[in-house]
Amino acid sequence: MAKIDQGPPDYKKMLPPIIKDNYGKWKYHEIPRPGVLKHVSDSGAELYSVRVGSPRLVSIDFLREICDLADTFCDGYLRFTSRNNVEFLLSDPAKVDPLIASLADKGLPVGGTGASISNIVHTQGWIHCHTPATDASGIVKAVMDDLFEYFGSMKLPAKLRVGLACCLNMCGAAHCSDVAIVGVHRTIPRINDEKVQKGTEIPSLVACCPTGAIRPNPKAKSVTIVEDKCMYCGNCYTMSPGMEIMDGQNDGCAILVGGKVANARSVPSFSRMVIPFLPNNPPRWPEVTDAVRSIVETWASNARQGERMNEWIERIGWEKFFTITGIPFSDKLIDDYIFSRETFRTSAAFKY
Amino acid sequence: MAKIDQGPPDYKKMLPPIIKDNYGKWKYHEIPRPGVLKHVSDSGAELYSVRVGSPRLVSIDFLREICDLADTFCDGYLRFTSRNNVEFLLSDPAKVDPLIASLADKGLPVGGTGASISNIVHTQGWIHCHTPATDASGIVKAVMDDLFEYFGSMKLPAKLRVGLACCLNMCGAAHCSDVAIVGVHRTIPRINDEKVQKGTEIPSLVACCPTGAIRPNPKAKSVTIVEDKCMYCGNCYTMSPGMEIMDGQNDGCAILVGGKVANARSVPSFSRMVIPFLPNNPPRWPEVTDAVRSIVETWASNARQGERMNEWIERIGWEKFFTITGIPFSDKLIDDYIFSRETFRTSAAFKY
Amino acid sequence: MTERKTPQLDELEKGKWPSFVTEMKKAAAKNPASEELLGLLEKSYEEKTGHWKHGGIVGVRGYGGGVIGRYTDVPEEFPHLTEFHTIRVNQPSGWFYDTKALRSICDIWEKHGSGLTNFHGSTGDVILLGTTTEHIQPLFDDLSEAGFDLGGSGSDLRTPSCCVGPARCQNACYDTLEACLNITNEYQDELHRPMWPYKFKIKFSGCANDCTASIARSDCSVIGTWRDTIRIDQDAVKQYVAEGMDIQDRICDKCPTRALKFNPESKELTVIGEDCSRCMHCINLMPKAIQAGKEKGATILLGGKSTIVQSAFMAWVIVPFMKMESENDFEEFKDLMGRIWEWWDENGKSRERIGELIYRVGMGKFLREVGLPPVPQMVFRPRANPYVFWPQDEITK
Amino acid sequence: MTERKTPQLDELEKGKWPSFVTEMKKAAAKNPASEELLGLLEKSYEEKTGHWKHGGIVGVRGYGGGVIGRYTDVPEEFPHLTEFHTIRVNQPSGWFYDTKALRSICDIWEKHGSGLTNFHGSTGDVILLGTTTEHIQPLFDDLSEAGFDLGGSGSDLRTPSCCVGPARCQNACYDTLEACLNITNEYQDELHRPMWPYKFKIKFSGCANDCTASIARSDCSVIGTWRDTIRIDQDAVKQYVAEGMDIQDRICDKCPTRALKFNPESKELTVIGEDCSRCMHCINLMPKAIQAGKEKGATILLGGKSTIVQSAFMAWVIVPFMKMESENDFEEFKDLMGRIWEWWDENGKSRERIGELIYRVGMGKFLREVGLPPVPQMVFRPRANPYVFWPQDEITK
Ligand code: SRM
Ligand code: SRM
Ligand code: SRM
Ligand code: SRM
Ligand code: SF4
Ligand code: SF4
Ligand code: SF4
Ligand code: SF4
Ligand code: SF4
Ligand code: SF4
Ligand code: SF4
Ligand code: SF4
Repeated sequence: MAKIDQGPPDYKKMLPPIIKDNYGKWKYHEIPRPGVLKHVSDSGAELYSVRVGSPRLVSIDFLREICDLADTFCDGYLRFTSRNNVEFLLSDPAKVDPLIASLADKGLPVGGTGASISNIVHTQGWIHCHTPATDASGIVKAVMDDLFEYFGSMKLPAKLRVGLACCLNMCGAAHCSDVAIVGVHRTIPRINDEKVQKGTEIPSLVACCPTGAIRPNPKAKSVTIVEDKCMYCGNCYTMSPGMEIMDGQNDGCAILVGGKVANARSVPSFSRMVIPFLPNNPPRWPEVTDAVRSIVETWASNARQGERMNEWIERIGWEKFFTITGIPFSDKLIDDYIFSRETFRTSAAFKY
Repeated sequence: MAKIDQGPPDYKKMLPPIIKDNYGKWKYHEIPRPGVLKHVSDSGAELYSVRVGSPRLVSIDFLREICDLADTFCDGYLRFTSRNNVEFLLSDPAKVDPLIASLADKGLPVGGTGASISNIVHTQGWIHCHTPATDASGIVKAVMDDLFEYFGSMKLPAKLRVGLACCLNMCGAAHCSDVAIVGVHRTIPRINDEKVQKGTEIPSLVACCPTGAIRPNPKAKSVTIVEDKCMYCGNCYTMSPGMEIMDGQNDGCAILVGGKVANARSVPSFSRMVIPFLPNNPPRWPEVTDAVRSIVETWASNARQGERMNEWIERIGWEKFFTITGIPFSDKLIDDYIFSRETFRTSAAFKY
Repeated sequence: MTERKTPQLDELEKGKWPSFVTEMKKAAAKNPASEELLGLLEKSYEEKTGHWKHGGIVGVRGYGGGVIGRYTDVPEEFPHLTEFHTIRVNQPSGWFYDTKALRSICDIWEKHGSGLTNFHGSTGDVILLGTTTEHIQPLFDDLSEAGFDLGGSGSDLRTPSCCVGPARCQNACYDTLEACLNITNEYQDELHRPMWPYKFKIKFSGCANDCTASIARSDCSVIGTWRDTIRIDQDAVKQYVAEGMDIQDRICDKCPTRALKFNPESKELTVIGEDCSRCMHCINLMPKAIQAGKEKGATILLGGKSTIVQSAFMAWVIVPFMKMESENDFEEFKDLMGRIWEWWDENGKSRERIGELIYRVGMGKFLREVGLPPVPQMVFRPRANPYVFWPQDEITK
Repeated sequence: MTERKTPQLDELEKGKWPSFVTEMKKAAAKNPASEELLGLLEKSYEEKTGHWKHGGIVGVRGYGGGVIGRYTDVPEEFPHLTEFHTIRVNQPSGWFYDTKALRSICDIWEKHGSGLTNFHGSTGDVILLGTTTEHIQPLFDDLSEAGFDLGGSGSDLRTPSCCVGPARCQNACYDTLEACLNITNEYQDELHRPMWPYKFKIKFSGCANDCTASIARSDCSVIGTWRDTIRIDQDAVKQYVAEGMDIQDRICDKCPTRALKFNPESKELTVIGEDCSRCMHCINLMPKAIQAGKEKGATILLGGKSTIVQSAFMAWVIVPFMKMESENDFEEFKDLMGRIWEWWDENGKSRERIGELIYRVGMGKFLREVGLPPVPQMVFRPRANPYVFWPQDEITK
């Protein structure tokens, strides 16, 4: 019989001996080369971590392949990072270069440390979700191909954390990323009365709309939508399969920038919308990759050393950001939701 | 027949000749001594303005008295400032000292310039309004007596602008003052059904409550209040004389600090509540004067030169402000209204 | 004249700050209502509560505002306070007076009212505190004769006010006094006859020091500014250095945009023009050496108001730069006001200030419908949520 | 194995970043559902829209969550995708694996599913992408046998996750891995059986660098910190100076509280302890010279979540400093969680995250009812409005 509630495996069984021995005793780290971390313990022990980019959507073949590498170079230990990179954990410095060579053979990139772009935190998209306004893995691949040089080097002003969410549910938690790509719907849900009738509680459906756009339609035992109150968040679709919101012709991506979560220097901040819409043009989403690259390059060539996207923009001012990047400003970028007022410029001091 | 819509008198007829001649040509100013401004024009002309504290609630005798002075020393010209001080406008520097001597004779204080406390912008209070939670002129007198030394000197770190409003209508616009004294009610309105019936539109009354605390009471053709939804703003009393809110036993003052309106250096900011309640103890409101003095002295001895209250607190952090001043922090000071979330500390970086 | 005991108020005649009680007593000596007011206030000091009732409607022929009805709730005790109304009188621009004008107000108020005043009310008017219904019209007639008119009250344009501006200040970027007078005169109807959803206040400040606190206290705040770059007189800079000013510390390090560079060797102070946000700090501290640029005008901000109902709002930028010229009669500004008021009239609920209305319906809608081009200067930062209302004509059908 | 044409997807096999399409093709080579998934995705790329239906309820005996039902809306075209459910598997703390464990997952997934996975999902789980209803239970049985258990889904505790912490990081202020495991084990019931108003996420970061992005991505964010003062090793400072680091510019000038003073002569770096806000900046840049204080623990923040419904919320401080000790079984933390969940359960509406609930009813009420002492560390700044709900027992009746 299967055990119920046994919980996850004990991490202690998964740790390489060098970590067990030096657990909690690490003293400092260095980055001897991009993608390689060297952690030194109080005891003098040295741990090398080689960070490798992964597409995240991986087959078991991929997993077995990295297991082979871990067996060969790391005594069978490895980990994944909070941004879905693979980290090979080596106690023998002599194995670092051979490992990197093997990785190169397999086309697996080493990088993502320090002032680089790391892997893009992302979501399911058309692969496996029911409400996406765009694909996830496809854009991520296109953007990472495009910014590839910044993964394996550390020549950016600071870390660059890109997030992607394929709908406003924001499973990619892109809301606090240096650059966020967010799938957006732009047309109101098409109501399928039959599906609404089946198993949707009308009062809950009405109540779930953040802008109060949904009204009961007692005749049809369904609902109606007040068109100009709907901002296409899709929350009603989560509540009811009868509120179909995907629209191939009008779905696409918004770009937000300037989020961060670390407390270092400046407080954590939300990403802010700078481009309200770019079309879905698979397979390579050229409008999106261009926009992202242009923002990244502008930041890279204007920011000071150590300055995250957000810190750069807040220093120069958002009005200046639009001038320098040449991105057009529009009323769509001005908040009109609950906390809008706090974003209005209540000051006569600004730049042109 | 009286003229309709003739508008205010033309200021041009009210300007002293030196101002007419140098209108728009002022080059710079100096403050030769507290309360005296010397403005120098491109033409070399020098205008002296002597600023004098006024109780604002003044009799025509007072007005005639200052007219006499203006006739004697200023060729019959004078003005008032945006904070209700009187300004005597002199083109003859030789008359400055004699004017000041005459003012001293009459007990009129000279000051309010530069890094000083200026007059307190305030309101009607018990003198002439129907909804006050405290008096206005009385506290102002008590506080100005107490801080008098800072009116006639310029030894504070920066300007100190104190505002007082006797109820949340905030006619004193104290919401952006270095120190704000605000009259607050603390008990729910007592509903006088008869008065409500007379001339109050029930739906408007219900709708006017910001927290939705008012419910129609069709039986009494009046309304009821959901006690724990009411935060005593008094807006319903403005709508209807039947919602009596003054309560001699429980009304009093809150203290807010750290507001400013100038754009110099830092953006304009709201005053923030640091003491939720102090009792009304006429005639001298000792709790209020003590609290204000203690805050002012703490700022004066800790801030850097040129640092407004707000700039000092934002530099050291509000958590530190409470430590240094010894003012107790309580949940009453934590916002729970519309924009509350923006005040929550969404960061792990803070001081103790 | 009276035997009335006011022990608490008497306390407030002590101390160095001039006493309003002394003022009340002066008025009381000549006017029975003022005399009773002392008693009423003493009563309030004892009971810690007010004794005025909700206002009734009183006024002047042809006007809808300018008078606030006031009645005590203890008329038996204070019969002269049965009616004790406030009159708001429109002050001259910049609160400048000659003694003739001021004395004329005194004389009229001696004849028709309590002899007590506020110089000035917190919106800017001359406040004449306490008269009877009967006296209102003759009082107005006399005021009118003397060249004065009423200010605003109720759901109308409130009396505009302005800073001392070019009359006495080197910082004025436009003629605040003329703008205030001209615009007040243009809108006499709006000022005197309430017909809007709620009150609307305008204040004029000549520069970003905002000496009328307009950003906090008016629905429309007009703040002087310039479009080009501050001008620095290097000789005067050297003079400040010679007098011992630590320019790096007091000026450069406090410049919010770090736009100023001081060279301690050459003693030159330079500015990176495009970085300066025109905050006024350096100009304030070195008035002899630094002045505004040449291309002057004003920033228009909208939506300021105090606490009730939705919280206090500070006004925010809706036009970063507008010429404010008396030569063309402040046309651009008036045109804008017209559009804003029309929109507010159409969309506002009763007792909804313009700022609250825009917050409710969204700035985007406001800008589109009033015809203002959206620019990043309107916001500190763009929206954090992706909740865009998409214009359905930009959509593929 | 297949003749299927996927010209658009093939494009995404080009370029230097490893390709998910290549991964899909590897899986397709062995599994018919994965093969069809290629076709479905190509179809989506053509039509620019998704082809998955709203989920249905599927699951494992004894569990309420951990499986997401998925069905395509074009089953005729892709019959193997008629059912294609997601299994969430609780990852080990810190995402550490030995190859044995990892291979066991591969073997099980080869047997029961598509062979496609996410390593990892954005909450932290191992995501097994695509199986049929029929396979769910046997799959679980095998996983369980191999030592794995399901993660969260639905209105339950979601799978907690943690940063690499003391396993490999000098900055860890508490044992994130142990905390994560211990607390996950404590709340197996809450994790596996949805019974709350909505989801609840916990993430553990060892310091304020917050390498799990917990402040943005979890309802409860546990961030390592210390109460005393950072420790500076002056010899190491000199070493950095010798290596050419501009300490004034890169460290002192970027310290948000300006708490660091560098003496260029003595090359000493000192800190004003009470001014430091523990932001981690100086420690990050000079790991050899600066380390955290000795009195370590964590700051507890509450309320984080993404956009839907009321806007994204970042978590905010509710306990500035709490000891996080495995010795006492993280008791204080668990005690707090219990109180919070109980309160949320009683007060929350359906689909209302804890942050939204507190925003709706007010932080004061939350603190009082959960029994947390209010401290200024909870807010950036106090309220600007005077709308205090006054406890009626503090009132004179
Ligand atoms: C491995 C990982 C933790 C884990 O448990 O998986 C990790 C590991 C380290 N982080 Fe991190 N961080 C990791 C995700 C994060 C995240 C979360 C995220 O990106 O979603 C953040 C917050 C990012 C943000 O603010 O948006 C994060 C913010 C930091 C910072 C602060 C950066 C800054 O803004 O200054 C530091 C300090 C630094 O780099 O100087 C840091 C420092 C470090 C150090 C140097 C800590 C140490 O001494 O070991 C580690 C190597 C960093 C490097 O890559 O150069 N780590 N780090 C995560 C690697 C993700 C990846 O694959 O790229
Ligand atoms: C798999 C995953 C995305 C991924 O590709 O990694 C995911 C996938 C889904 N999320 Fe999510 N969410 C995932 C992490 C997140 C995150 C990020 C995080 O946890 O750090 C968020 C934002 C953070 C937050 O919690 O606010 C997130 C916010 C949502 C929401 C909005 C909830 C809200 O209150 O804002 C929904 C809608 C809902 O729950 O009704 C949602 C709903 C969904 C559903 C279940 C769609 C639905 O409504 O049925 C998706 C199932 C896809 C599938 O077929 O499996 N997902 N979801 C992530 C879970 C993997 C894991 O367990 O490790
Ligand atoms: C006379 C008056 C304008 C009027 O039309 O009546 C005025 C006049 C001047 N102001 Fe002002 N300000 C006047 C109210 C204000 C206000 C409004 C208020 O207090 O309600 C403010 C905004 C205050 C705030 O931010 O809360 C104000 C903020 C300033 C500032 C910016 C202060 C700062 O925060 O740095 C300056 C610049 C300075 O002082 O260096 C300034 C500078 C000046 C100068 C120096 C301008 C000049 O060169 O002539 C004038 C003499 C200042 C002095 O008193 O030292 N004036 N000034 C007002 C006098 C009020 C009074 O009786 O005290
Ligand atoms: C006289 C004055 C206070 C003073 O002592 O100076 C005053 C007195 C009254 N105000 Fe005011 N307000 C006065 C300036 C203000 C200001 C300050 C300003 O204009 O800079 C404000 C805050 C700024 C703003 O507009 O938001 C102000 C915000 C209010 C409000 C709240 C309006 C709001 O939307 O927030 C009310 C309530 C209402 O209008 O219903 C109000 C209502 C009142 C009433 C009419 C009470 C009432 O509801 O009937 C008071 C009449 C007292 C009386 O007996 O005369 N008064 N009122 C000020 C007008 C004098 C003048 O015309 O010069
Ligand atoms: S972001 Fe939206 S579409 Fe994408 S996985 Fe999450 S719920 Fe699905
Ligand atoms: S998509 Fe969002 S805004 Fe539109 S009706 Fe549905 S819940 Fe309301
Ligand atoms: S603040 Fe309130 S009580 Fe005071 S004058 Fe204004 S409306 Fe009247
Ligand atoms: S005092 Fe304010 S909160 Fe209370 S019932 Fe009246 S309007 Fe509502
Ligand atoms: S606002 Fe500017 S122009 Fe007007 S008085 Fe103040 S400093 Fe002078
Ligand atoms: S006006 Fe303000 S922003 Fe501009 S240079 Fe001077 S101090 Fe700096
Ligand atoms: S959050 Fe802190 S302790 Fe954890 S990995 Fe990042 S730097 Fe290390
Ligand atoms: S931890 Fe941050 S706040 Fe503290 S001294 Fe270092 S840089 Fe400054």
